[in-house]
Amino acid sequence: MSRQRAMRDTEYNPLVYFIDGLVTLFNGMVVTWRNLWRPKITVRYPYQRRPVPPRYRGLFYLKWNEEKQRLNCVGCTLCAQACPTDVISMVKLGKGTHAGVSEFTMDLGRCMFCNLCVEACPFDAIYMGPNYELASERRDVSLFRIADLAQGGEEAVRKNIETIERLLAEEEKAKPAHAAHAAGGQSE
Amino acid sequence: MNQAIENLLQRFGEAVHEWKLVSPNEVHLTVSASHWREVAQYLRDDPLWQMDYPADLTVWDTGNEFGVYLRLWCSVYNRNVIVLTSIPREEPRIASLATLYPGVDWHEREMYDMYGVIFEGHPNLKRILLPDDWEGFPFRKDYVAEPSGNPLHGPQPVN
Amino acid sequence: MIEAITQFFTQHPLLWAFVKAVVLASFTLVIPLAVIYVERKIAGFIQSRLGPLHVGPQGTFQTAADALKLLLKEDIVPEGADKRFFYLAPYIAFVSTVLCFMVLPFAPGWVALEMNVAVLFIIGVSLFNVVSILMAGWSSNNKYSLLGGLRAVAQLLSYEIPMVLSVLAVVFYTGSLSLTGIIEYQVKHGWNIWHPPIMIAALIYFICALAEINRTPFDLPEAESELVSGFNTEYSGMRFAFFFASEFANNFFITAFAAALFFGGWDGPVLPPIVWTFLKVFVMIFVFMWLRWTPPRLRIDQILRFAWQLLVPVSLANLLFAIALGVR
Amino acid sequence: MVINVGPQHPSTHGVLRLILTLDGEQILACEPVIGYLHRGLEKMMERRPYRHNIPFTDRLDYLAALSNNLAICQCIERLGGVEVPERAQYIRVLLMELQRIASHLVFLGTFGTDLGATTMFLYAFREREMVLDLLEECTGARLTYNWVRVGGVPDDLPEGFGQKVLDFVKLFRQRIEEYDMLLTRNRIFRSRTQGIGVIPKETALAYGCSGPVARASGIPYDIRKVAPYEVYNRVEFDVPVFEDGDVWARYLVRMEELRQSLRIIEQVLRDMPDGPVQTKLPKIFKPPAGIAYSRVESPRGELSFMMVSDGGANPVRVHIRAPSFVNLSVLPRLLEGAKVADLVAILGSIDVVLGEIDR
Repeated sequence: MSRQRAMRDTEYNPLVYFIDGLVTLFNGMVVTWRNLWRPKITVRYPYQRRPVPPRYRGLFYLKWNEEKQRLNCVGCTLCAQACPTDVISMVKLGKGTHAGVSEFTMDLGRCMFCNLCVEACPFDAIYMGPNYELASERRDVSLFRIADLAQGGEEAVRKNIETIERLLAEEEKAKPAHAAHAAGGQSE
Repeated sequence: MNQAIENLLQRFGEAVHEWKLVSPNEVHLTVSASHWREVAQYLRDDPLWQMDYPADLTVWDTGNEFGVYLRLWCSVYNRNVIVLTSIPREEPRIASLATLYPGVDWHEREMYDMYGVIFEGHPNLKRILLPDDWEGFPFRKDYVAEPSGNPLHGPQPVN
Repeated sequence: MIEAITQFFTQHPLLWAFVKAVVLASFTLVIPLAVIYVERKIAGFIQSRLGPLHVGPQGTFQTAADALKLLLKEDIVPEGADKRFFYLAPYIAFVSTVLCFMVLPFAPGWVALEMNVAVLFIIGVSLFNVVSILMAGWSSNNKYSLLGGLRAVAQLLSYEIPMVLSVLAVVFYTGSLSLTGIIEYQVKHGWNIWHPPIMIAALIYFICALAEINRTPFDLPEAESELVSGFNTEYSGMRFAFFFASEFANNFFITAFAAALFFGGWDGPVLPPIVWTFLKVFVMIFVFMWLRWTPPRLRIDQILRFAWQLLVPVSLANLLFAIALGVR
Repeated sequence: MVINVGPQHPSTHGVLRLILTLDGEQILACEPVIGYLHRGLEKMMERRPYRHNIPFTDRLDYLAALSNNLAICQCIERLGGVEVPERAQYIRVLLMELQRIASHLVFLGTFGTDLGATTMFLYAFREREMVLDLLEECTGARLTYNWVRVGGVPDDLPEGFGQKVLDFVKLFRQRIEEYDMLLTRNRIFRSRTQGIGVIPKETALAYGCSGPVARASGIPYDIRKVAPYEVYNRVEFDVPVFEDGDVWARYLVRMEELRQSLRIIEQVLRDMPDGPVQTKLPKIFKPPAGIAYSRVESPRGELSFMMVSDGGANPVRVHIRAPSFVNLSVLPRLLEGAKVADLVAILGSIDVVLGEIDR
């Protein structure tokens, strides 16, 4: 731990202070002169944009899985539970191995962009994207629905529901006996 | 340190309910609320303690009683002391330390503001964060946090 | 044609005076546009920014657009303001600046009013500025304005004295109270700035000029971080524009005055005289701006102490020195 | 004359209101009025599971959000007895020091503007942008980082981050020289700050001042040395302590801390081991009943969280000991007899952030 006395000045003397003032002022002007010729750092925002780093946390998106032709989200609500401000709500579609979501809303007015939902997701389904231009003058547009969030938009949502319904139907067909047994078991 | 604790126990006897040496330079003491100020003064003035730095003071509500927490630091020996006590919820009164340690002045005002704990002998005990006409003490566990209970409630925001 | 116009105006001297007044007043209104634009650009460049960029090429029309906006703005008069003084103050500031320009020679013969006591006239008239600031500060009925106004008066009056003394040094040295006379003396004997007593006078004048036009490190009357905006806090719209314009026109004038006193006015080789005047003025304005964006601001007691303890005695001694050398 | 400075005023640095009683330019009395930004964060935290509270702390001291994240995480870690992997500790220290530089640069810039050196503001913010770019690349946000978790940090450093930080350190060393030339050595700046707003050592102790304010008054109170957390006991650095206690000393302490932070950053990058960055924790985290506190040296001073747990999923009480809150309480004493122009210098040198004062 260094213990020192601050650089102190001598007793006030108008002339000494004046000359010192001129010298140090000149030093400062050298600095500003140097900066006058340095490249400018202004980013003219609406015309120019900074590159967004890959980890940037903007509006989040639901990841589209091209291979399986569906969104990765299975509607487990872990993200909604991890959220400190109750931003996320969803409607689950189907159940079991082929579950998905039919609706997924995010209330941007409450979101803190804290990334806790992304960390909570075990299915690699949501990510925070590079979109940061979310300001609006109205409150109702801060509610983002599944089509706004999904990668691929409306199209992806439609395909997602199709795929999941098809898979569910196939599953239904594949194990009718088991399903009937389960249904019977419930009724008894 | 041990000598200091022994002296303290001898001086206050029953008033110190509990003590715990957490680490070589940190002690936790639980004292009775009636000796709150005496203990603090002793800790500050005793040459073996010299707890001259008020680090923190706060109150919490367990639902049954209020706990009071005071953390002191000693600039000479680099020691920490945490002094704890509890006071009844019905009559939350405790001696103020603001004249001993000017640093806890605002902490005490804040705790009065939030919990309604009366610090007796405080030079300027009034609300600090909330407006002067606020009703109730919002950090108490039984505080009703509805907007209608808030004297400042205005029209609800519309789009 | 030109002869006819000349003859017409010689016959009607009042009309000619009117034309000159209008031209000078518009000049006083237009010059701040240029000065402010340059200031913003330089400030931007010094601070690693770009400055105005979007209105016109390289943002040249930005100040004009701002002026237009100010003219169209609602004219707000605070409640409880002393209305007469509040209305009057900006115009007094403006008129005092215009009056100063009246006697300023831009080139041989280019002077609105040839006066053989021009220096005296300028010193007298520029003091109106102090009056207007005090009026504005007092009549706004705002404590920040009042503090700013009082600071301004204390500061301007203190710095007026060494400034006048340093100007007087030039007057005694050259033996003329007329600006044209001073410049002509310099054309013959070389610029005043190279003569020892005037060098010191020029330094003092330079410092006082900074204080007179309220620039860093002497920008106390409008110290933004302390007094919000000082004496003109309550002004908006047109009146604010007039304060602003007169401030920057003053900036121009004080450098032009310095050019005439110390740097030989229009004197210079090759280029026409009028260009030389403007060149000198703009170089000095650039230095002022450069200086403005460098140091922090002083405190009021330090400023006054500096003026009374150092500048006044030194300028007095320097005046004696100049008299001794100047008498021929 | 009674004059209201704030809550909207260019140099109160937020919604702070000071009721000044003036005699000309002399200040006779000053009464700070705070609470305009009160959001009841402590109460909000009582109603949420422990780990949900981390993002809220970003909103306390918004100029040094990472320090707040670290403080609350340390507090929860102590309460639950969680171990932090070594690499995570190094990453934490690295980010804290970058954060300290960013925060001190805001101080430097705003302090310059308060005293009228507007250009300093732009220069300091230019360099701060560089730090923010670095932090953004690592954490994904520029202001509310939320990048410390209970039991570590959420992710490792990105590729090539260390080199970028070293480049910055190299550049920043030169820039500090430039600041010194522009501001520190300036005669006017020195006469504006020296001997102004003196806090004697006894006052600073009794009021519980911490951080640069305490160190400028001769109290060697730096949590990084007094009670080292994370890996601060493994890095070498000096704590600048001055005896004078005036605005000038506070300024010098911060300037010196900028240099020391650069030193720490270099050492941390050199020594950083490989390994995991997070300890696995159960999904519902219930620490045992008890009281725990954590102390962190935030750029403004001792930031301390105190938590009371009853063994449930939510804390019973979260208390935040905000350094600005305590440091601000000295202000009325400092301002007695000062000039109006000194007000901004003194207030600026205490460097308050209203977000953590009002909580």
